[in-house]
Amino acid sequence: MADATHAAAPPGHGAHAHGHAPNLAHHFHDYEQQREASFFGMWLFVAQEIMFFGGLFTVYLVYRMRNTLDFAIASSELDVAWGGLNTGVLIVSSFTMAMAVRAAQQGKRNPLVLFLIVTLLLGAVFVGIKYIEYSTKFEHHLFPGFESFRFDPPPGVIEAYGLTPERLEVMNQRARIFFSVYFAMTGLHALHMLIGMGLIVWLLFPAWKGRFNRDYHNPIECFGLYWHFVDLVWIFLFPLLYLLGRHVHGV
Amino acid sequence: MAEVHISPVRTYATILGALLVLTGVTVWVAFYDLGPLNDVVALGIAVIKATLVVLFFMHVKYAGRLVKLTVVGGFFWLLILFGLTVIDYVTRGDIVLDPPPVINPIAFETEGGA
Amino acid sequence: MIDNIKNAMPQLFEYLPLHPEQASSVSLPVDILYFVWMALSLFFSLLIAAAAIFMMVHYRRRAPGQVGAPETHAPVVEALSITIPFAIAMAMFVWGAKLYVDLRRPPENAVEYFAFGKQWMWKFQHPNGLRQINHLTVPRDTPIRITMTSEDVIHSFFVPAFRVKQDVVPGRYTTVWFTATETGEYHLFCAEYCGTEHSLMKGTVTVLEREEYEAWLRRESDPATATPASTGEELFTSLACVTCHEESDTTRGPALHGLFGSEIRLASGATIEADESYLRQSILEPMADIRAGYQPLMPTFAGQVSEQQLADLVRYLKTLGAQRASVEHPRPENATPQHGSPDRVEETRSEPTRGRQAPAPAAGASGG
Amino acid sequence: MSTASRASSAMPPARRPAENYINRDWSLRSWLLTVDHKRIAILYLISVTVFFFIGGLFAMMIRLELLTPQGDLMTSDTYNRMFTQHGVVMIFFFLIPSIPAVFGNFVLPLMLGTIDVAFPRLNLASWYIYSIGGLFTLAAVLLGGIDTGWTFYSPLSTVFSNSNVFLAAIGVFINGFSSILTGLNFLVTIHRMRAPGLTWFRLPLFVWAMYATSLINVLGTPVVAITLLLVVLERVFGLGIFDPTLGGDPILFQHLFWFYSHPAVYIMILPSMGVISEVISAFSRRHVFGYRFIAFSSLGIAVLGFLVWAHHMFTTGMSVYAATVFSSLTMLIAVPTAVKVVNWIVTMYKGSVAIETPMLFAVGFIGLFTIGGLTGLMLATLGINPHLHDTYFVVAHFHFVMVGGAIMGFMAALHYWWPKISGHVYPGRWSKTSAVMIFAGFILTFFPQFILGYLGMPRRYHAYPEEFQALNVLSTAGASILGLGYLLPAIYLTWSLVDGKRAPANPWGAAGLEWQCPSPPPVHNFDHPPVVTDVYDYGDEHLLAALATRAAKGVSVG
Ligand code: HEA
Ligand code: HEA
Ligand code: HEC
Ligand code: CUA
Ligand SMILES: [Cu+2]
Repeated sequence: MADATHAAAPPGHGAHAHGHAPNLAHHFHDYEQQREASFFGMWLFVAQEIMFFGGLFTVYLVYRMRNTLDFAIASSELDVAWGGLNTGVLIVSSFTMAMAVRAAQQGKRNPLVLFLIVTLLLGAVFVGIKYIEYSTKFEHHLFPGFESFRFDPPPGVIEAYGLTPERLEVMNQRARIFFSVYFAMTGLHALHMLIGMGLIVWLLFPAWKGRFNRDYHNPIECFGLYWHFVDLVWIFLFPLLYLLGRHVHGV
Repeated sequence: MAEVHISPVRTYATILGALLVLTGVTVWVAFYDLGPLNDVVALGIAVIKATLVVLFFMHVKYAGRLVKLTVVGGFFWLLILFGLTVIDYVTRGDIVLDPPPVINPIAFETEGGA
Repeated sequence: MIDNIKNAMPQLFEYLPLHPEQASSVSLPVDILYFVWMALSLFFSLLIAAAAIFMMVHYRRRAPGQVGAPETHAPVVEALSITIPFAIAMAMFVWGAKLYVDLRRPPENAVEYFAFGKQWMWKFQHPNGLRQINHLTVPRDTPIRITMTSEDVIHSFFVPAFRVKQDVVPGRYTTVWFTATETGEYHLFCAEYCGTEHSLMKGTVTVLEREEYEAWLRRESDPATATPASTGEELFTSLACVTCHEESDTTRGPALHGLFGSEIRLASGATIEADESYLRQSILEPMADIRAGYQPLMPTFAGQVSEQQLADLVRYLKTLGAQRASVEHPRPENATPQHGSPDRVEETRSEPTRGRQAPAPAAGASGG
Repeated sequence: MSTASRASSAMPPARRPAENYINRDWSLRSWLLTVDHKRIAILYLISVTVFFFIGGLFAMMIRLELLTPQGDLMTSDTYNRMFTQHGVVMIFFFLIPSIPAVFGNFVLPLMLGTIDVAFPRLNLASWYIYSIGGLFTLAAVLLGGIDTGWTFYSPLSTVFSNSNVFLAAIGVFINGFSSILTGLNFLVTIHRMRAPGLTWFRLPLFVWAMYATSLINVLGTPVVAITLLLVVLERVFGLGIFDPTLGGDPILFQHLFWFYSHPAVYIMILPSMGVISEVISAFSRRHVFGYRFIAFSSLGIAVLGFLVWAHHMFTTGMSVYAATVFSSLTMLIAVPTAVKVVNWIVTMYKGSVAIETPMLFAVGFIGLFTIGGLTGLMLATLGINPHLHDTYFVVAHFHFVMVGGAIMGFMAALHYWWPKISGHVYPGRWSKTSAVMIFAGFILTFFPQFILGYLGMPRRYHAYPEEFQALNVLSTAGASILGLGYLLPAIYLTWSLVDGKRAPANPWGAAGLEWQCPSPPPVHNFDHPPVVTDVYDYGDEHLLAALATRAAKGVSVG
């Protein structure tokens, strides 16, 4: 965690002098201990995040089990092209983040700054695309927060499945649940992206100043874990929301 | 883990390639109707991708036992949440109203009078 | 021998006042399980408390510098502390699970009732379509299965004397069943917290002998002899207006005596005359004019009462207005003596006391 | 004084004898920006105490209302707010943070022989997060209250309630991250910051308990956080995820809620169990019996605790199969718990038992928790759960485990470590009076509720049938004794700060690392790096010698 910097160390602790180690917090013996502590701490944070998103995945799971067909049809409103593109963007950004960590591990300042910036830009692209997608949904009255929410199945589906008007009403409702889940999950994910981008900006300054070196780079490393985790969530969100049931709507 | 493991660029590039290819595959497969297999394939590929990210990008492959345990534990706990919730849902005998009642389904009021 | 014990059981429980009356087929088995568990719990709690006190006294420190005996290990103790609780817990689990299967699986021949919970009243429907509000009349010794749902929030159907409880969940049907074994009148509670008036969402379950029930049902269901829902007072009871508009209870709805024709103040500050159309509107759109000093709690009855009924209600309310400030319960002008008996309303309103005999319909039945 | 001492101690250590973490710097700023685990513990102690008394006040209002059956003291809306706020404040803002954040923070680093927790600034941040969450909830209370019940069941909370669910849910949501981060901090500290030689099986059992608790915090809390976030989103956007009229499912809310909230009851009880292990051993002057069994049972409870949550939902229409699974798993928790209880008792066997205040609370814990736990098993028994669910039997059960168990543990910890924390000794006679009053008042308050529950009195009832009055009067009477019992410590502990005798480093003559540093501890905890042997070794020569000296001097305690 980023906490592992100088924590207003009260002086006078004689156990070990560490005037030579500016980034070592007073309560750690050495960089090794500090690094392992923050690495493990960050992993626990990731575990926490898994459960945090896990609640939403449970919601998805339950409703998809109950409303399989409706979810499949509703997902056809999502744009695979944008979604797929975004998946690619995020994967590449994960790669550049890994490269940034690598640069930090080697204590190379310039590549580190460069890769961080690229990652930041890719993150921005992702959020931008998400914005485009969201606006379309808003335009099509597919945001469940609106009174005007209305889901109409794509052409052909009604005939293919012989949907009665009553069944369509039900479908409208279940599609609403689908979009609730969609907005909750992708919204939370996008929020994580935004926080991540903020953190990159925050890390760029010390990176630029050359604060990170071979001994001390755990903030970058830990942030890398966070970024990869956000990528990981999307790796599941994409197929679950965009792809499952994709074969249905052409019928 | 005394020394920090630094992965070669080639590893990262390979993983990147694999992830992108798998993304393509999963999109491509999604357009064919494989019955229930669609779900299996999509999730299977997602799990593979996730594993790659965790092992290589997140360096778990080179991490100590404690971190490995944390990762496995985190996902295992998620499975507990899924599993036991699903146990309830799949065995519930009660009827989910379809469509849900907007008005009183017993029609107390509609006819009026006792 | 076992049969002997079984037969003695109900008598045994007579002497234990720690349980509600046993009025259904599952009451006794549930009580037995409960009291056996209670005995076990008390035994182990006392055992542990006694052991702790013994240790405290017997091994109390006698000299300031004294220390205890060195560390010991006793695998036997550990083994016992694992196996005994495990065995007891599993045994009780199996017992409980078996009983639970009985509690949950209604007999094939159960008679189908419906129940409907809404903030804050119960509505029941008999197999022949007869409806009751906050009050359920059932025949004795007949398995009854109630299918339930809710319009708003989660409620829970709880009859302590029957040892049954089942949540009533909006969006799904749940079922509960019981076979009443004793006639009488029993508490019905809403056990799931459901908002403001949760604690007043209660009623009674009346168990009648089967013949009495049949008679009662016939009378109630026959339009000719039925409690004329066309009279406003009956409606006032059956629609549960009384639960909020009692003379004594000033916390919920205003008392309606002397209302008609009077000037009343609205929450908005305006005053208005309580004329016929105001009464009408208060029933159909209670939110429109809120009376000063009251919460907008009253549910709308639009769609629930027919025009005819509405007219009856209003007519009834007007009679209340005519007898302003009367302490006596007002008698509706056109009520037939048979149904309009004053304490009929009184009956339904007041708290049922446990095991009270002669519930209103039963009394009516014996009379008719 | 602050700057002076800092400046002078910038030189290599020439410790001023009396300098400790408290008197190092008195400025408010130094307290609010402290990263010292001991000072953060004090901040928590103050805040949880405030919340306890707020929650207690609501409890007294509940009890007063229930004195008469008519519901005549307050309106039903007010009453509903009382028990909701009572539950929310007591659970989320008192009991869950209480022992971990106060005593965990204070003694964990001492027990591990380290200077601080792994992430001191994160630790301070946790307190601020907790405070912000608390302020949100207090705002909800002051701006009109919350009336959903502490369980926030939908659709009552998401659609029908007109109260401040938004603020309260946000408050609890925020507070959740305080728990998560504290748990994370402790896990890393225990894994990575132990003094040399302090192997896993030399750790004090309190540390094991904190470890298990922290696991639950990290893995469970996020789920309730996201669930409450969904409740908030439902209220704001009308998403419909839990709203049946929009196709949602209220049962799903219950699953998500209890997935956390059942394990959370072990967040509340495990720390207390850790305290009891310490106290029993210390006041029996005997190595704790069955060390490994107690240690592993904590982990066992933490893990099993995640597999049983739906025992709160048996009456929702769950299938017999699912109910069987959850009921049997629930019953299994009796095993690790019983192991603990038995091992505590056997620890006292052939001990040298001193009947001091912490010991009184500890023994009270054993008795009351056993009753609470066993009635928990009764609730988990399928055949009788339908009758008992949502009656006062449940209320009695959870007050036995939470008040009779967890708070007894908190009081034991408070009285055990108070001399270490404050550097002062409290008056023994008063504290023992308080222990007895709490015990007696408790029994009188909550035992009648078991009977009430079986007789059929539903919980969350503002007015109730007359036949239940007698038992309710008993309960209210008990509650006033109980309340006074809790008021006493607040008085004499405060008094001890002003006028109490100075406490020696090891007032109880206990083994354990935390007693090796002065009372109150210096900023860096230990003047000399601690020597780690067996932390429960009462045969240790140094300890025996010290005890003998003290006995010779006629020190009564110990
Ligand atoms: C500190 C908090 C705490 C603790 C530790 C527990 C512990 C347990 N609880 Fe409790 N419980 C609550 C807090 C807690 N509970 C709360 C707050 C609620 C209500 C929530 C609400 O609805 O508002 C609740 C509700 C609750 C219910 C739901 C009731 C209902 O609403 O229908 C159930 C049902 O199974 C249950 C069971 C248990 C069990 C089996 C244990 C077990 O862990 C107990 C294990 C302990 C022992 C068994 C005792 C020690 C053992 C011995 C002395 C050896 C002898 C043993 C044998 C011979 C078997 N609890
Ligand atoms: C840590 C948790 C905790 C604690 C400590 C307590 C403590 C107490 N609780 Fe409660 N309680 C809950 C958790 C807790 N409770 C929960 C979760 C619920 C369920 C809520 C829901 O249904 O949503 C509940 C519900 C609940 C009910 C049921 C309400 C209902 O269902 O209608 C009752 C009724 O008696 C009650 C009583 C008490 C009493 C008398 C105390 C006493 O122990 C309190 C004693 C403390 C004080 C009194 C304050 C300190 C003293 C003073 C301020 C001095 C002045 C006082 C006097 C002189 C008398 N609690
Ligand atoms: C849930 C409680 C509740 C029920 C049930 C209920 N009411 Fe009301 N009623 C109220 C409250 C509260 C008010 C005062 C607030 C208002 O004016 O809406 C009120 C107001 C009224 C008024 C206006 C009185 C005035 O002084 O302004 C009339 C008339 C009335 N109710 C008739 C009825 C009738 C007829 C029924 C049954 C068909 C009924 N109520 C059922 C709670 C209830
Ligand atoms: Cu309906 Cu409580
Ligand atoms: Cu539980």
